[in-house]
Amino acid sequence: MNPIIEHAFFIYFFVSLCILSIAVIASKNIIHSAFSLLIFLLHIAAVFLFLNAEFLMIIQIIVYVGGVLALFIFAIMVMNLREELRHKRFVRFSFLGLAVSLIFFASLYIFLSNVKSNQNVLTYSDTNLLGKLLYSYYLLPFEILSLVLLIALIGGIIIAKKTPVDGDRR
Amino acid sequence: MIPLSWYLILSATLFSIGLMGFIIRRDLIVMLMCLEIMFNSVNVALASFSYYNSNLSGQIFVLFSIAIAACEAVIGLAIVLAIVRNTGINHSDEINNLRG
Amino acid sequence: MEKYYVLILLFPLAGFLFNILIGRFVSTKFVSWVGNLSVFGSLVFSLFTISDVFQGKTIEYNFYTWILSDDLKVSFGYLIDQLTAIMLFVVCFVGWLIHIYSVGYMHGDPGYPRYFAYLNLFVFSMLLLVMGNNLVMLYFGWEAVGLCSYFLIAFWYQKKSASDAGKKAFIVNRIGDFGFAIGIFLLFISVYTLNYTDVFQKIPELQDKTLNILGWHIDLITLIALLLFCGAIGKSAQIPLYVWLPDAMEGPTPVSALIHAATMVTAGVFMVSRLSPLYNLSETALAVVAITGAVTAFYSATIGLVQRDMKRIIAYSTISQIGYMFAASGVVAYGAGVFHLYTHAFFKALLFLGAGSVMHAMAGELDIYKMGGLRKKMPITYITFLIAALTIAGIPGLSGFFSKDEILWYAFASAKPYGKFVWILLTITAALTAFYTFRIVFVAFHGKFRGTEEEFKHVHESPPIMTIPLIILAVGSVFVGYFSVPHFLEPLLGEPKLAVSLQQEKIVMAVSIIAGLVGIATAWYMYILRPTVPENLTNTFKGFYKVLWNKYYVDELYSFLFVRPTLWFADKFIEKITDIKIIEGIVNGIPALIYKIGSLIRPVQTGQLQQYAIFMILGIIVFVLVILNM
Amino acid sequence: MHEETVVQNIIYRELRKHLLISLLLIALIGGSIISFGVAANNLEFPILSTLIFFPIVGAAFIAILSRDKKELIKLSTLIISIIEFILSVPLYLSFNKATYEMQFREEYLWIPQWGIKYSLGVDGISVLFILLSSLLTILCVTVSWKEINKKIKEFYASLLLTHSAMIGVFMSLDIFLFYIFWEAMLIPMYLIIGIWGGPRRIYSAIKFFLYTFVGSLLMLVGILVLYFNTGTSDILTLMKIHYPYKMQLWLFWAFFAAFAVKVPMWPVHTWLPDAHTEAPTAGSVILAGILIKMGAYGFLRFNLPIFPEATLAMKPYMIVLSVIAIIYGALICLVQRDLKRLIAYSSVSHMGFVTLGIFALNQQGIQGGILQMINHGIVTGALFLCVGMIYQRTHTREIAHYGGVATVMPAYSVFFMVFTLASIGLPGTNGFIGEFLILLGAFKAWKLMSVLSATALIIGAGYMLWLYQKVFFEKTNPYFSHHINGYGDLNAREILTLLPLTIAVLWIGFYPNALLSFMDESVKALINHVMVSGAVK
Repeated sequence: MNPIIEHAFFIYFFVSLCILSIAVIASKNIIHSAFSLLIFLLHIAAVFLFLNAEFLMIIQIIVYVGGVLALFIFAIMVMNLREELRHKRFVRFSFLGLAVSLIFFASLYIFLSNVKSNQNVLTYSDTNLLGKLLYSYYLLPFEILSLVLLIALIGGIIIAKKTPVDGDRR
Repeated sequence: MIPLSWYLILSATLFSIGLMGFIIRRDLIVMLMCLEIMFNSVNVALASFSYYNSNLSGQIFVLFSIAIAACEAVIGLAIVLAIVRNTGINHSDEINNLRG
Repeated sequence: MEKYYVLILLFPLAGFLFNILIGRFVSTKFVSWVGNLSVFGSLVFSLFTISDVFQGKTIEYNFYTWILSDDLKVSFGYLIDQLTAIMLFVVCFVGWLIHIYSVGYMHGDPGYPRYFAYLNLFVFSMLLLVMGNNLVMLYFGWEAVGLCSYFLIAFWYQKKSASDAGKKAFIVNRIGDFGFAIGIFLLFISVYTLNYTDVFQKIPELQDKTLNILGWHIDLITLIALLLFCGAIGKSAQIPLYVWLPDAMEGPTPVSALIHAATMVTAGVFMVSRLSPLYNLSETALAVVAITGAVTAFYSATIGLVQRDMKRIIAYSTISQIGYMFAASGVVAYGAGVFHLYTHAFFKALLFLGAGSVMHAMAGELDIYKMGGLRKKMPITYITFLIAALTIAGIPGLSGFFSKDEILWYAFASAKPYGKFVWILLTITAALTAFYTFRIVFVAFHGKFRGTEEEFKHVHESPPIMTIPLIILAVGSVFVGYFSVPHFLEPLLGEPKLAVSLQQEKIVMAVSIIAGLVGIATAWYMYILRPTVPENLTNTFKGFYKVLWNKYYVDELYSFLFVRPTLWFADKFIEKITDIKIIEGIVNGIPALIYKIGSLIRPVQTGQLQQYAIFMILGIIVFVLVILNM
Repeated sequence: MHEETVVQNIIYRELRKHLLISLLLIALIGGSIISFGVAANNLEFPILSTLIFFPIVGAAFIAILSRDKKELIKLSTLIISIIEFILSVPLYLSFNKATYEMQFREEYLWIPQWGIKYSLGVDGISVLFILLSSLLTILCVTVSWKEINKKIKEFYASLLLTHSAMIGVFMSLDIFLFYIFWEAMLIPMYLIIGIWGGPRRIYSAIKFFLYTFVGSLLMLVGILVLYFNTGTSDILTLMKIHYPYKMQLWLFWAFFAAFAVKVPMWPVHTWLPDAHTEAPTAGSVILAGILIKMGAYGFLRFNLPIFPEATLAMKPYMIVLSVIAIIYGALICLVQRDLKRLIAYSSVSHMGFVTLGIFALNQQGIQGGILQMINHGIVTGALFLCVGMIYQRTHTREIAHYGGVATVMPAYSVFFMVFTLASIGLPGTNGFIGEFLILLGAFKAWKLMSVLSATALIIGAGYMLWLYQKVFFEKTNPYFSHHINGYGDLNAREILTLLPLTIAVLWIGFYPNALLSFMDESVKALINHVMVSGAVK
């Protein structure tokens, strides 16, 4: 790919990801936040494509956009948070938060700005190999992860289940 | 070719923004969204490491991370739902039962 | 035979067990039979012992080893010699009569079986005291009679005064026993045995040995003797521990007669006589014994002069008479002391039982100024009481005369430097004794009745079950003096050394008779001839009268000096300051300090989720800056 | 219909009574057979392990019973404790009094890597406590019969577990095993105070726990030092080794911390009144009866034989502390207003006598000390039982609320009187023997201190008789007669509870040699050991 186009694309994604994420945290309406997040996630998926990780892109779209985000939107709908709009968005010490995150970014930046990149990059996108790796070398973590997922599922159901009013509790 | 540090700076930027959002927003749901942003920024970093080291393990970690993120979202939302239902509060600064 | 003398102990013990355990479920008649017969059994066996002793036998029998630890070996055994035999006889005989008397006196009392149980237990303990062959047995009996005394003084426990008096008796006795116990310890670590026979064998070795107490070298034998005498002071109600005895009159009157007149309170005299080989070796101890006895005799007689409570007068008289006995022991006339103990048991028991008979008739009234003219209604009581009064006053021919005269003579004739002093005090006391005893006789039995007509009508002679013991005791009071106890005891206790010629005995005797007669005459003059005299005297010597009436304020003094400071110290200093403030303060202070430190850093936990996140991030920043950018 | 159920209930009750009696009989007969069998071949049978584990098994059995079968739970605990007592009788019967060696030895490797053994044995010093503990456990069960109404199952299981751990302490011959039993005992005791106690139970339970725990931690440090310096954890081996004087001194104080808290010596005694006061009756009985004896036992088993030089050097301080405890405890009793608190403080005084006797370091002192421990277990245990019985009727412990009890409850007052007299050391009761021997021993060691501590006899009579007067004598207090709630005098169960202790009081009082002969040889050997190895300097 032409390096200039490549750079242009990267800069586009950089800028739009920043804008989108700021939109998520700054928008007044929670639905707007959710939709900004949606577009943000899609952009991340595109970044994965840049990095020769097409399987991750698919997964990103399926899990995040199809699953997690839908969950968020459901939650917002279930909770019916319309009056939320009138409340203030930020905590009292938001300035502190801003400062802390800037310092955090700065400290990371000092470290990351002079990271040397390896020239021996991943030139192919091999989902097949990924699958083999996942089911051989990473089999045990993978299985454990499935258990974790199951537990999370059960936990989510139990926590979110409607509990009877106090007093009926046995 | 785009250097690795660019990706990492992208990741750091997004992480910082997500962190900022997590700290300054009051709505529990938006805070969860910020968590997702942070997850994604980390995923980008992992994927870029995988790319620049030509090692697929990074991608596997991203996979795991996504799965964990899904769990986190489920549990987190369930907890928020339970809090809102039981107390009617959905602002983080109003929940201070643990104040010492 | 000697093995079976243990039955002397076992009879009353069995009676006690029966009455305390089953007594409540059987008829009172049965209870009285058991109570009386058990003591009678002991009496019979004690007569056997006397016959044995007359044959010159000394019976020592160890039943079993009681305590055995290293070099300490204490047997449960008894030693019967002349002294024990005479004591056994006194205890059993007087005890038996009082048991009989009690059947009438306690008739209808709800605590009847309990009463007889205690009485039997008392007889058991007293016999244990006199029969034991070592000091620990003596201590056992010593404390056990104190316990029975406590039970019986507080017999009508619903009355606060009675239970107070019981407690007081026990605790005051305990103070004496404290010294007694220390004395036993000291004796033990000096001779490594507590058996009488062995102790007496080894004691001469201790002569000239001293004990270093805080730099003072004190003669060992004197110290042991004085510590043991502490016990005697407590038990026999001598100065300064006599305060419990007048209060002890709260108990039933037969109890006062048995325990607080005839037997228990004379245990101290018995002890001193029993340990005479020890006391003989210490001049100082003998002097202390003699002077304590003499001073107590005089001192309590003066209190007795003005009291109005019949039983209390007799109680002070008891203290006084025991003083005589100690004075006798102090001038090495142990035989005379025991002789007086023996006669005193009869006439003092008789006085008390007479008082009980009066109380019985007067529905519990004790103030002699509310009585009067009782002799017509209660002839037997009057006559027996009069005999007792004459005996105690020392009228020649009656038993009290013999024993008192013996004591006075030995005091007078003693080679000890304090002999004359003792003699003078005791002679004055003899006059005082006659005076206050006849004061009772004249005020209570002569003259006119001072109560209401209704009450007078109620006055009646006691039933035969009560009067027969009175008569027996009266006969005893007259005649027991003809049995010369000092002579009987001579082989055991020795004969005192005399410093003056025998001719002077007549003079001493005459002086004592005159003293008695003067006392009686004064009483007759003041209470029969010129009844206004006492009142005038009272008004003239108001301050003195008040001091006497309030018993020299000794109770108040003790309360002020010992009881209240102890309680104050315990309450304010020990409990409030040391325990609660200091120790608990430290104990609770440490957690409180930790709590304080905790609350200092507690505000960090705001409960705000995002603040926690900030702290986390700050931590990570520090981590990143320090570790990664190093 | 109604009448029918009444009749059924009566029949049911009758049946239950018969069942109870027959079960008891079976237990007694079976137990006797076992015990005589054991007595016949005492060397073969692991009697000590049986004694430790039988109650644990029993507790497990009770734990699986249904919560609703209250009678069954009580009954089975009673039977278990009776069998336990019968099992402990062979210790008494076939104990060889002629030797100071450990008897009924059991020894297995437990943690071979570290050389730690499961090693049990008893000698004349410890054997009596096992018997006493078994006896008191039975009485604790019977006295709690009506008193404990919540979480019955847990209560009785805790009781049995406490018993196991306590006798384990007296039996272990391995220092780690000892420590484990020592700490294990805390847990059920903590629960007993904390769950079934009075109004301030939580405070008291925590105080009790922390106090004893702080002491035991110092002991743990001492144990580890001993272990790493010698490489062995066997107590009997540890005794034979000579340690440098400085080290002895430090270790002496480390062990002292644990034992002094348990005894409790002045000034670490303040947990005791709180714990005793708030604990349920059974808890107080166990605390007073056995638990605080473990401290004094510890002195005899560790401080004296293992650190003889330090013991001889520290003897004066220990005696002074004991005397302070004696007088201090007695004085403070004079101003108590709470029945249980008074008795608890009197424990401080009486245990002061025990430590005084132990550190007098002569035959009479130590024998008297051990006997006094037994006596105190019997007498104070019995006094707590008595207080528990009346508390159950009136629900008050204030002395001022009582008065004239003797009129209403004659049998009760007789029992109480016996124990009061034993408590003030009247001859003929066991208290006299113990105190006499201790004072005599102390008099040999240090005359002045013995004289000072003997004043406690006077003060003791003062407070106990004051208590007796206020509670039993005088006019019947209206508060008391109002709250007696139609209960009368003691019932058969309560009399049977107090009777064994009364008999023990008089038996030891008149024939103390029955117990003294047990400890004779062991104490002689102990003193000999201390004197011989302590003199090397």
